[in-house]
Amino acid sequence: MKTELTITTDPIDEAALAKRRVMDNGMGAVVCFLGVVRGNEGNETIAAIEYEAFEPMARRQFEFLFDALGQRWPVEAVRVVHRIGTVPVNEPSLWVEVIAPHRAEAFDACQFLIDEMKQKVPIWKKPIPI
Amino acid sequence: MKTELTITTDPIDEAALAKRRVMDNGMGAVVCFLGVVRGNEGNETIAAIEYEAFEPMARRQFEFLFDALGQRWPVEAVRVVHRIGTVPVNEPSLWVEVIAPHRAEAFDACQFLIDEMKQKVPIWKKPIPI
Amino acid sequence: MVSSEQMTITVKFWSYFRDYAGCPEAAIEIDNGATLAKFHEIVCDQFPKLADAKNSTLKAVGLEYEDDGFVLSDGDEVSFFPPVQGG
Amino acid sequence: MVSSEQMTITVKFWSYFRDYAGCPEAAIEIDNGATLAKFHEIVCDQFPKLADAKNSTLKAVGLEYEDDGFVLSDGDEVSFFPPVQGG
Repeated sequence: MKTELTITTDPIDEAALAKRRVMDNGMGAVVCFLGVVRGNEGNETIAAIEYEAFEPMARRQFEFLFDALGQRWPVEAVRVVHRIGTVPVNEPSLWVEVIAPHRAEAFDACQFLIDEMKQKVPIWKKPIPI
Repeated sequence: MKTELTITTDPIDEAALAKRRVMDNGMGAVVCFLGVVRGNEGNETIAAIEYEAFEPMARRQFEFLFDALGQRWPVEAVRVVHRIGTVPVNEPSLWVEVIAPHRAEAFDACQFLIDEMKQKVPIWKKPIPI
Repeated sequence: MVSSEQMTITVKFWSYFRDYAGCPEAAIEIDNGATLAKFHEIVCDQFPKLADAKNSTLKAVGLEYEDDGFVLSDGDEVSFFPPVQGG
Repeated sequence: MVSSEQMTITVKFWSYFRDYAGCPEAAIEIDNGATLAKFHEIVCDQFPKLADAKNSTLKAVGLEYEDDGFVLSDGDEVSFFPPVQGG
């Protein structure tokens, strides 16, 4: 399984990511997820979220998740971009892409990765008030 | 709920679709699905799939599905592009995007739409041998 | 000529049903008040290859699916087609 | 100076645990063979605000999560942090 992980303070460039996609002829499904910073956190209106990562451990934990995913589903490729630092409201902090032969496994694997990431990968957020 | 349906013989331009996305500050999740033509259909190696639509009925049936989706989930926007005519192997025939406040509802609504589409929307495919 | 007890229904065939029928559409005369089920039988009599796929045939009137019990009206446009396969 | 019965463990605090501790990391001396649970207790004694969050603390040694029973070695780098919130 091909994997690609980017942890960066740069904005996520969806169009560039889409253009760089390479997939085998046997693959029929691509599922992409974008997590976008919402303008409110609880009851508070915010301007941005500041993401902090313990980056070497985040990378290790993502590797474990990629391994678990690859053992469970016949996925060809997973790409993850997590933006850190200050991410303004209405901009994406997370982009995940899963490529698989069929739709059901692509959806399942993508959701698994995000669910597990939210339990395991050491990244934290701090709302920045307006 | 905003909806946009395109049925076209043109290639699907993901980058352009991403750039045209407009979403409210309250939205936190975007799920995109690409259905891509695989190089084999059953045991046969193919060059392309030819999609045929009964287009006015396809549009009506998509409207019904959009209504059902909007009643069930707090989705802000759904966009669907279905390419028809000859779609070569490794190119997408379907692009679906769902924008919602939270991840779970975006995934559920996107999968619902595709599942229902495959039962109801009058589009058929014919494999084109190599 | 259509008698006053008969109506004309257009039927369209989609996907490989067009090949089975040998034509994309046909105008069929049928008794007033006929149901979609009755119409389907008559079409299958006229296009025998469609009879083989009768149980998997999807039926629409205009742009919507209708049940066998649907009562047709003069001028209705019926569509018969195999299971859909979009995506 | 560390006696031969003691080892030095570095602990890093992440997210608001850094504010609770008042520093990003500390070097702590502890008896050889101490478990992660014992180390956690000692850190909570030294940084009392961390004791309030003790039950929700996630604990890693190096780059991996470890259980309370994990036996520490001299030079280990421990991280304590609140529940993660990526995405």
